[in-house]
Amino acid sequence: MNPVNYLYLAALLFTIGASGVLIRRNAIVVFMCIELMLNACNLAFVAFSRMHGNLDGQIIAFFTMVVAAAEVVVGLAIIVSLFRSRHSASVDDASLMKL
Amino acid sequence: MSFPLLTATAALPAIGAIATAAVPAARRTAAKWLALLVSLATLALAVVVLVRFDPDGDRYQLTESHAWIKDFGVRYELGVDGIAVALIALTALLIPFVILAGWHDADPLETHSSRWRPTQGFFALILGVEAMVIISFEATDVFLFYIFFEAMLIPMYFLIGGFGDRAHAGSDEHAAAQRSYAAVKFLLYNLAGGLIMLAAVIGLYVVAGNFSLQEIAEARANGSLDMATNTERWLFLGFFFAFAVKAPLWPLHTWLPNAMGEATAPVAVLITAVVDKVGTFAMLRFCLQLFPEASKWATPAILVLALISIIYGALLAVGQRDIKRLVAYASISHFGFIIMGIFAMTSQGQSGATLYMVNHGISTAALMLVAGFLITRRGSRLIADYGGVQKVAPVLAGTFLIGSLATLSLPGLAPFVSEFLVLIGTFARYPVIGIIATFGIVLAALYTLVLYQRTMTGPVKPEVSAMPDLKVRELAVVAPLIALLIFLGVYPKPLTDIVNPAVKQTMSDVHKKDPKPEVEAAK
Amino acid sequence: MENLIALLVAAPLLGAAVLLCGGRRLDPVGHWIGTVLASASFVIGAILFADMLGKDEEHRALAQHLFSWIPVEGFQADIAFQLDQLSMTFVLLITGVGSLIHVYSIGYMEHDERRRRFFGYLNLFLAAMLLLVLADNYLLLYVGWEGVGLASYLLIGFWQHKPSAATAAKKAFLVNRVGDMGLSIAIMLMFTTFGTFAFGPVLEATGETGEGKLTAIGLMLLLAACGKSAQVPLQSWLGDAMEGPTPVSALIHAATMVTAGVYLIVRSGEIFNAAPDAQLVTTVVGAVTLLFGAIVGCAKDDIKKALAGSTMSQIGYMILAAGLGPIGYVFAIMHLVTHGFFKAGLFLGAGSVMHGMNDEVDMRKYGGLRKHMPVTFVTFGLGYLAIIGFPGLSGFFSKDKIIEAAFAKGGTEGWILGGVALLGAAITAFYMTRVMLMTFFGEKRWQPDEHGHEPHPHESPKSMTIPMIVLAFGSVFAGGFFGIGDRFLHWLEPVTEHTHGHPPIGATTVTLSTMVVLVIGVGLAYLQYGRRPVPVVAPRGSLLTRAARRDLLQDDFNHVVLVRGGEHLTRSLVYVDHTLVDGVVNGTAASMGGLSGRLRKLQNGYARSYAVSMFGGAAILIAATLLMRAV
Amino acid sequence: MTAQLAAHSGSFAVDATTSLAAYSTSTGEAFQFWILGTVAVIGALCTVFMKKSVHSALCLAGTMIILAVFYLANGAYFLGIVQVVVYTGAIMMLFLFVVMLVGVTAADSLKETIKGQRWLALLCGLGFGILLCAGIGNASLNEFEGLAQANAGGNVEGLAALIFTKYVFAFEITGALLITAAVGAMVLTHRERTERAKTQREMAEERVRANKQLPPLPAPGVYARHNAVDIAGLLPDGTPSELTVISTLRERGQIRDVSDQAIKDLKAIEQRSEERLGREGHEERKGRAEEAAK
Repeated sequence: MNPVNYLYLAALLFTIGASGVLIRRNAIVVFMCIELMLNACNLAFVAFSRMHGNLDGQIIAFFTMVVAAAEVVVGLAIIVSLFRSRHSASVDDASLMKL
Repeated sequence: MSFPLLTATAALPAIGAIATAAVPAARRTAAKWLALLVSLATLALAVVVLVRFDPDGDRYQLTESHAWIKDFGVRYELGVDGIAVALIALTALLIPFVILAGWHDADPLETHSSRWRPTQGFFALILGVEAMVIISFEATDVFLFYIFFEAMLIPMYFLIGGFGDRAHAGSDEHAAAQRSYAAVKFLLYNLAGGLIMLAAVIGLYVVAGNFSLQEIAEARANGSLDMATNTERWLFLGFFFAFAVKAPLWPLHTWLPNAMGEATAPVAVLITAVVDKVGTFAMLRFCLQLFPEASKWATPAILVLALISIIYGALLAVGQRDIKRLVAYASISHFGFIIMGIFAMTSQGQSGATLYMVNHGISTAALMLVAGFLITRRGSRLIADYGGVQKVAPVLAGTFLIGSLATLSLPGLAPFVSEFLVLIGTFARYPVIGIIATFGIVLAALYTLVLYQRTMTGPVKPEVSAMPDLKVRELAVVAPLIALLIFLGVYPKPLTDIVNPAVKQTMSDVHKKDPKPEVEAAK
Repeated sequence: MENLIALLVAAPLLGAAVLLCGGRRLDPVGHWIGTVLASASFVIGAILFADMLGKDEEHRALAQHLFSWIPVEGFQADIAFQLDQLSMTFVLLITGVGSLIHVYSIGYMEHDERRRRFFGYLNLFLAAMLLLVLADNYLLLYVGWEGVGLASYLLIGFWQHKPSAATAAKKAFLVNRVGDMGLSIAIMLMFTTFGTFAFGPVLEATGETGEGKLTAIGLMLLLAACGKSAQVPLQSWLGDAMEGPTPVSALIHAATMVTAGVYLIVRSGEIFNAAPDAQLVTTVVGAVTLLFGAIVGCAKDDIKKALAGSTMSQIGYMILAAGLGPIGYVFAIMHLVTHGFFKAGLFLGAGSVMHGMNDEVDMRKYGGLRKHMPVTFVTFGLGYLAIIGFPGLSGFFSKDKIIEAAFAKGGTEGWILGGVALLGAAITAFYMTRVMLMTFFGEKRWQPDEHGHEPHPHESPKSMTIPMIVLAFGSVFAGGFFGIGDRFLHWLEPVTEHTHGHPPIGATTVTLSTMVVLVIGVGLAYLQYGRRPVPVVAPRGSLLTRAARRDLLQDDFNHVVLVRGGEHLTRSLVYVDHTLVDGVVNGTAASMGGLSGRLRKLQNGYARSYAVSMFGGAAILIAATLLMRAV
Repeated sequence: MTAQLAAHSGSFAVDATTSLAAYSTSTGEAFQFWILGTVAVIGALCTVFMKKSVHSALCLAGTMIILAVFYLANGAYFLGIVQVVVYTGAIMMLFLFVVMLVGVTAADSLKETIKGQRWLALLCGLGFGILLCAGIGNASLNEFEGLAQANAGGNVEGLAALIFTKYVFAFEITGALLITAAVGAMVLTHRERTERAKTQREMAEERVRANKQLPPLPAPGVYARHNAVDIAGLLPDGTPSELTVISTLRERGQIRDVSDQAIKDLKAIEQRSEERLGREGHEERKGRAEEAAK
């Protein structure tokens, strides 16, 4: 088997995650899907680093994780305060961008 | 280098505008006087330009040139030829009268303080327009010209939309709505034209590599810069469209009646006598110099459009009920003459067109300002509301009559010279068009005399029975204009001497020679 | 000497400027200023005339070049005057009659508070008319041409409070403008053909171009002449022009301005000589008009309108003569001058009558005035005899020569034209006799007007009668003075070359037949108006009479075709401009608005749908990159 | 499991050293990839399509663990461990906490509210995926070189060397980012008390004024036989009071109905007493019968 398959897998997961972001209304689940996408990217990075035979890919993946952690922290905090203010975790309820 | 005269001529009103705007609200009269003085000083400078300009000298004189935007080869290049000098003189001459005529137009209304109209702004805007018009007459860098050609719209927009005619039929709200409609229409029309021109300007830069009118014109002349036929035509159309909107050419004219109808009379004069001239002037300077071949290619179509403007404008003027709209349509007809003269490509036609710009400026100013005085007295723009004014205000009626006669280009008054030159210049090359255009003079007589008859003669209407005659200020506005009309009608030589060399140049730009008279041709 | 020429024009022009700008403070002396300056230019004219008589025929023409007017590449128009015998004739006529009428007006306009302005306008007219006849090129002539048009506009509409007057003035100007259009086209044609429009060069170069061009020029000049001289088809304004004060009718619409057309044609003689078709049309126009005017003159009850009809018809004679070419030019001018005298006299007489009858113009309300205003009666009577061509008086000589020349045209044309001229003479005799009888003979027919006070006819003041007497002298002796020994012919010949026509029938025969028709005309008139009393209310009259009362219906034609049609055209155009031209633009704007309104719906504010578009965009980008790399 | 996998990949690392530029991996890894890959995809799908967020979270955790395995298999040992510890251990738990806080909301339903959203999303997703795969497909990456030398000095040391030399700035910045994030989270979730805390008396008065439940809410679970939290307490008149159950359960509709429960219990009691009485009665009869026999 060729490690390229890892890339295909990553692409698949990424797409699923993306569709999830578009389909789900629950902010938390949307968030999870985002995490899924991030992980897919990480997988791709790792596979790449293996292909190129250096660790830079892994470094990037590592940083991605860190950033993802930070992002999750903030994001969840936002969700919580959002829920507090409007008693719902639906992304559609926060549609104040409408004209 | 010598004293930058042209910059000064344009900068003075600009500075004056800022200063006027800065005058505190309470000191309204001070602002008026300041504006008047600045405009007079500008007139003085313009006279200096006129004197310093040597008709037999080289084409562009008093030139200034500084690098501005190096990356795009945009330069701050000024220079005047005879045509520009004449028009600068006209502008500088008219603005003081405009200011004087609009002395009270921007006074705050006692009744509804809600519609507070800051006088300072009014006069500052007028001066701003003057500055921009003057510099766009001076600019010999296409980009520089474009900038001010467009920037002009901003003050004009506020002048039209902000300081409308107080004489209106409906309620204030209705009037305000009408006004903003007119202002927006004016802005949109001219912006559309300007944007298309911008595209053409960029295209020109792509083709030519710089914006300098002189360099490009020379390169075009000596063939070192040859455009593909289609490129040239597209660029020409891009430029011409903008100018045709500005100098309303049928069917792009509909903004003018609204704008002139809703604006106060002085602003209307500003529009038709000063700002619109930039359009015709630019046709002469940019279209013909930069794209001679394309100009020749487009000539037939443009002449037909101009002809339509002449007849159409005159006929619509006959059909108007509103004095100012009538004058507006008359102006459309006159602009038709100007454009016809420019594109007839004969020296008579082009000299006539240039003279026409000046004379039309003066005559329309005279007629429109008097009409403005009339309207402010009665508080209505409808012709039907007047009658028998001649009996109660003979001087007003007399000046109005002279203005009307100038509009119908009566021999002995300035417009006749230019109109006849345009006609004869067109006739020399395109007899049929020339003959049809001659009908314009009959129609002109029709609409002006009908206007005079309906407003001034007949039994005195009770509403006008108490109408006062012209005051000193108003007389001071009208009398010089009329004197000028008569002088230029009898002795236009000073003007033609300045204009002729420039026209000769333009003719050589387009590689056109005047058609020989049949008798000489036979020999 | 030639430097005086400019003064001829300058004097009345100065008067006009002073009087019109002077303001009220000049009111008491205004009329004197006007009169003095008018007569000043007459004096100058007389001096020049004397000087001219002093020279031999070849060197009589004077020229004065003031300055170059419109110097433009390939286009020379100068302010320059030329004074030859032809111009001189007109100068004397204009200034002479003009001065007399100034004097007359002093009395006539006494009670008008705008008398100063009236004199200003009269001076303006004199200046313009002199400019017209003194110009040495067609463009300057055009200036005078329109100048007199302006003056006549101002004077016809002098009583502006009368809507009828204002309308008449406007009508006159507009109809004239149509003629002016012809003149300007003619000038353009000259410019493109000869490269100039100064009289000398153009008239010399006529040989060098085709007849077609010359015919075109000629016809255009004729159009101009029709407008100014009230010839068919542009005659409609003259009748209404009688709304103006009577001195105006006398000076402008009888003696001088309306004859400018004749001047133009005679002045451009060479062009017409080289364009026989144009000449033919000219003669036809003249012939038609002389009948037209005469017929109208027969039907009008308004004394001034009747005289206006007669003016039309007399000018018809002149145009006819001018159309005949070298055999007629001199007689055209001669008749013009004599007509200037007697028609002016007739109008002044009419004015005097009206003056005495509180501005009543309906002849049916006159009658038997000879006892009340003898001077007027006598002068008017002399004018009457002159115009019908009573042997020995002015009209006799000039008109007789024209009829003779008409016959001399030769061929059937000659016969037709001569016949028409004769017929015209008969009708002239008829309607003038009618006027005479209705006004001065029979029993009095005037009643108290609606205000109840009866008009008490009285003789006019000296200032009015003296000019009438002078003109009466003119109308009696001028003809003889000119005609006997062909003085006038020799005087004018150097300018307008003259060839003696040879009528198929002898001159004496012509004269006799003229006498015959004269007698017939007078007799008929006497039978109808002298024998039985004239009804105060006009009888319905025959179809022709009714048509003639309405100027043979051509006014109705104008109204229906031009006025109505024009109104409809403009109204529909206004509509088109508002809906179509403007509508297109506004429509575009509206559709833009609608489109953006729809696009706005896409912005539903749901983060997820935005995300979808982002995602789709990303997909498209990838697709694009792939395609790029694939290609 | 992890250790075994580590060993597995270790073996892989060995063959990696033998052949520097390999064209394919060990069949073992292939096998593992196909099995776990399938599971991972299923997990991802479940994450998206599970109705309840808790389930989504769990599925996601599963997927992540599998990804950790793949990391290990790709020679990223450190990342593999970090993935398990940080992601699955910390972040997903954080998720669960939030889910718990937020509880079940109407947003959970998979019913689409925006018209056409779902189809657009699926379409885009499909197209995107296909394009991505196509991109990878024509990238022609059939050969690869393993991480043998890269990991020669140990994977962690290698990473450390890079992080603290080449990527040190990025590292520091991420540190700053993390701190900022922590502070940000606190700021966001912290609720500043704007007004003075109400005293008990005031609250009571408010309740009276609002004519609400005056006494403290009744306690749930009078029937201590079950997990009493989901049983509504009974009011004096015997009717169950919803108030006694926490809102989360209420919204989930997980309140157990006890109205029939009471009846059932009554029945059971009677039956039991019946039985006991019956036995007694039997003996009595027996006794009576003996007596009667005498």
